[in-house]
Amino acid sequence: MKIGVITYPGTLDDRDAQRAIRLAGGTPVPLWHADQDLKKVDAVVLPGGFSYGDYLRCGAIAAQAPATQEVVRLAKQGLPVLGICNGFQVLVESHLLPGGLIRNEHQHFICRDQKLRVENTSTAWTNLFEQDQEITIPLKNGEGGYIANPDTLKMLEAENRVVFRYLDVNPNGSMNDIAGLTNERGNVVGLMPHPEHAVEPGFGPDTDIAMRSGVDGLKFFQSVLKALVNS
Amino acid sequence: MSDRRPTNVDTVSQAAAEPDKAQPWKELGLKEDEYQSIREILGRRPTSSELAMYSVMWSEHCSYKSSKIYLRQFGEKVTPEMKKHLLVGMGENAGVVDIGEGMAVTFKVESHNHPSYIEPFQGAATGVGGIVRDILTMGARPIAVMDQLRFGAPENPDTARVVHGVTSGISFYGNCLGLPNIGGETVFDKVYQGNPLVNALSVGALKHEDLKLAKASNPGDLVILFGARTGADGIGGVSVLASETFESTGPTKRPAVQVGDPFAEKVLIECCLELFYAGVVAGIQDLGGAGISCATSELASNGGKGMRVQLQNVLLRDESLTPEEILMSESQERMMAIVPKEHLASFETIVKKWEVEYSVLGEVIDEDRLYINWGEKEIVNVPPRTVAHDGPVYHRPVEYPKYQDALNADGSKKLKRAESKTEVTAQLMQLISSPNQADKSWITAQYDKYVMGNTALAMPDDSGMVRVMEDSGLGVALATDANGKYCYLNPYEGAKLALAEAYRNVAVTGAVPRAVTNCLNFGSPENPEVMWQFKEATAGLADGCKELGIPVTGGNVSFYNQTGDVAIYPTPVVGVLGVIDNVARRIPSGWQDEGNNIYLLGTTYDELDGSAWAKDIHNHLGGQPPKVDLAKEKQLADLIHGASIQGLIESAHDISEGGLGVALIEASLRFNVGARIWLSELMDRDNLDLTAALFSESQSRVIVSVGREDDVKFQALCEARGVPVLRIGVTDKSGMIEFQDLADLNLNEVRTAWTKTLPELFG
Amino acid sequence: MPKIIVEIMPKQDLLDPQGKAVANALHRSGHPEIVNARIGKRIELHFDREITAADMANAEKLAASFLSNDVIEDVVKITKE
Amino acid sequence: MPKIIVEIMPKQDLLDPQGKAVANALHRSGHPEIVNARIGKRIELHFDREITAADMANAEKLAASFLSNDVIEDVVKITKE
Ligand SMILES: Nc1ncnc2c1ncn2[C@@H]1O[C@H](COP(=O)(O)OP(=O)(O)O)[C@@H](O)[C@H]1O
Ligand SMILES: [Mg+2]
Repeated sequence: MKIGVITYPGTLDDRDAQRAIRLAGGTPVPLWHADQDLKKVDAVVLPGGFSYGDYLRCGAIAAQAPATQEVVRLAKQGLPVLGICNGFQVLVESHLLPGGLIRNEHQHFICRDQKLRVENTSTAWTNLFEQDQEITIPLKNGEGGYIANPDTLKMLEAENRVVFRYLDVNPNGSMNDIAGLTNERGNVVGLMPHPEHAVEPGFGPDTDIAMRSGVDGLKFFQSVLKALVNS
Repeated sequence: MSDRRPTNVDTVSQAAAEPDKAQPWKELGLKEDEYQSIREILGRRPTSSELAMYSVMWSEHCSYKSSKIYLRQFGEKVTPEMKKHLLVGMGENAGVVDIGEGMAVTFKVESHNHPSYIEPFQGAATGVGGIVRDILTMGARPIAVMDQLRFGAPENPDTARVVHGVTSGISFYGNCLGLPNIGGETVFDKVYQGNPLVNALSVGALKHEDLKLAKASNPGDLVILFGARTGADGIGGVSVLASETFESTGPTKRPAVQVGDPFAEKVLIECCLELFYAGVVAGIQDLGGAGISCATSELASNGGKGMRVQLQNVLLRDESLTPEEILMSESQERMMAIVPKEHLASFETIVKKWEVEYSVLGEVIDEDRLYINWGEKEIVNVPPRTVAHDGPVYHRPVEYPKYQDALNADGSKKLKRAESKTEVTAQLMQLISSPNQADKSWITAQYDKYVMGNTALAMPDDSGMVRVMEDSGLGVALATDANGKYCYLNPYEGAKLALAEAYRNVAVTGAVPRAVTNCLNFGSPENPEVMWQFKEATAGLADGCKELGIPVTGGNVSFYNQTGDVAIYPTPVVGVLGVIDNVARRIPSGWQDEGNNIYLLGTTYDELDGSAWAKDIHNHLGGQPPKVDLAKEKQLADLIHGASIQGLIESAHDISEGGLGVALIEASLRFNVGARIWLSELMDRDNLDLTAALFSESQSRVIVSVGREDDVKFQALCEARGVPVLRIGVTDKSGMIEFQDLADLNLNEVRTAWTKTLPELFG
Repeated sequence: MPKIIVEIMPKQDLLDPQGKAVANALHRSGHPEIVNARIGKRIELHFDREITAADMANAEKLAASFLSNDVIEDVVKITKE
Repeated sequence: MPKIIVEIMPKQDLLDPQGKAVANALHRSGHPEIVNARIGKRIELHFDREITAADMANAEKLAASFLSNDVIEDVVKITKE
């Protein structure tokens, strides 16, 4: 299965996302923001970073890129898309997901191992998790506070579209402790924390068993592979 | 575009025609004899552009004129054995060290102290940007950064301004570049109040064959400036020239600060690496201090050739810049490449892909001359070497400080020691929560340590460690240290102590120390007592490196860190790089499991002068720093490496500020594993009282935890290698750290005290 | 140089963490009279010629589509100078 | 609610990375007529009473000291609304 990873100018975690896809058993395909051609990939990851320096608004300039426009078109037809951190911001700026992401409440960039609860396991990217499973993956952002108007929030909760919620600590002031969302169809998922940084023993978050051994992020990429095989 | 270009420029022919025209050499920081030697070199007065170039290139910052005679010993006090792994030594942008498997790493630390006091956010941010470009220039992909910070007294209101600005500036720039921050130092002391230190380190990795040098050696090759446009950043100083040659309508006051654009730098890194791999650049130089003046003259001088440059080809942000300003502008995120003509088309394709702007400024010529034109007019005509490398060399007066003997005589013996158990416990808690020993997460949580996916160790472990080769696990470890108090008491020993601590911090992770870098932060070189400190410290460092058998590969000097007559403590930051064959073998700094034995390696002496205990409990600094014995350091490092290869140790943590007491608490806090500790045998063996046992800062000591099954083997190994070893405790899951017959500390309470200090101060 | 100035503020009913931080700092430093602070953007678009009515219309479109995000922000003013 | 509006821009001579990125994006999307863009701040200070001359004087002081950083920014306008 071919999973594309888009690189924008200023993208940082593209190689990490490719590594994660490889470790999960997929074939990563690098995609360039200026190319509309998505090389017939079966799914797309919009990775983390600071596309265009996060200037103006995070993700706003990247949302205009030809590759993003094509992702938007294909996502509406069901292409699985995962937006991580800056990628989530691009999805929000492209209106594939509702709401917005603003400066962290405490005004600082924050990097920490973050506990989450997986609340929706029917998306393309979460089908291997158990309902309400608690996982720990790294979080690192300066503008990760999720906001939406009351109606949108109500709709998201009612339709079970909050996929991940922060546990123990709300690291950025997100409304309803929201860490990640999906679209109506469940093929597009965006979240602030970084599953691609928890895929390889020795380089992930600390766990009770051993230091830096957390690999909870691997299931995201294995999930989409399973979803693709089944579809 | 409307042409606002200045036309009234000083030319070479004018300089010949009006030899006696008065020039503001003094305002530009030149000495009379320096100005005269410029006139001698040129056989006429310099043009104002030449004057701008010489003045900035001959400044202390660029020419190392006060430090040069001392820095030489880093190249001289070396054995052939030490140079074995050195691909590029001192003198280049950064040293390059072979790490095996055809790979090399390059690393360097640099200061951005003064700018970070004026504008902490931009000052620190551009400091990170500058050091990363140095690493990139060697042909390497930057793979990590670190930051060494010294701030004023925590309670002084101005400290918060600097702390906030500096940490968010580093966080902003480093995170946006996508480089993991893997460690650093944070120290508070009132001597740094008006002179905070902001040093930044970067490390990069490259294949041997990708090594690049800052050299223009082929006549006919093109000189290309690319990256950000040139603007009026950081040229406050040349305003005197601008106002001279520029009619009163022109810009009067130019900003002295530079603004960083990490996004532009990230793009520049990817663009440069693509250019390198495509093999289209013959030489490359980053633009840092002294901008185009430095890049053109150094590239030409290093290649033993010359250059012809059209300065009007420089892409500008502001068309009104004068040629002098363009030559000196310190606009960030720019590089200069030497490109063979036949590669121009490939060069253009790559930079266009990355949307990086560029312009061809001129070409390399087979002549020992740097010619710079402004349109038709020749404004610079100089031998490049005289600008870049033949700057003045000072033999500044050196004087043993008047205060030194009294300072050394004022030891800590007279300080009241803790007598009761409650007093000892209170002191332990006070030390662990004092800003210098307290948890630094308030700062380090602002840094991305995960990006790139290769970080094997980072804060709060003793070294940062990154994997270089994904298949084999080959990696490097890095630690930096400098104890300003020790150096103030004894700069020669202090520099060795900094080296010893950095070396030990690398060794405890299981890596083998291989090379050294430094950033020497001192007061004014015009003060003979400061020069004495400098002379002592450089000698100590050079001697220490020779004893340890690892070479200095590069470094940086920052003078004038003083307010009025009061200099900072001499602060030679020493960085040690180690190599580890597989990062999977790395050793963390804290207990990982219950039921392991805790051993203290090394001997403890009653050494409390200059300690955290003396400062934090008694506000005292005097006496002599702890003794350093580098042969013992080496023995200890070898032992840990041997034990690590055999998989005998679960954790290792070096003992430094705060002594054994603080080290034990840190090791417990790391993974929240408790311990039961007994000190009586140690006190008997080394003849110590409680205070010395807990708080002495004797060197060459490490605490390790060892699984029961490896106990016998481990002890035998220590004995075979002659390293003193003593079992002082066991780890447990009690949630307590219990000092037998002394104190029962609840780990949660200790953690609260340890973590709340910085947030309470700087929130 | 002629310019169009676009002013953008975070939506009234949404959280503005930067504004809140500034308001708190003002209160701490003895300015209780400032009950609240909000921080938005001032974007200048520079032209090297006269600004026409068409330019203004264009700027309005840009302000609403690209320069601001209407989910979280309001364009409060567009002027020329 | 009565408010004082403080407008702050990055200094003329200094790099404005945000503005540069926006100008580039505008050029890519077919707006060559906008030769440059610069991005600054619009800060609103809210009052729950009439704004006095003293308040304006105060705001001026705050704008110059706390709200802006005069090493890299200029206060370009202070108005009340
Ligand atoms: N400014 C900083 N940036 C990054 N890491 C830091 C900084 N200050 C301290 N650290 C990290 O915090 C940990 C504790 O620091 P410190 O107590 O100074 O270590 P040590 O005593 O071993 O030199 C180390 O891992 C160090 O790298
Ligand atoms: Mg240490």
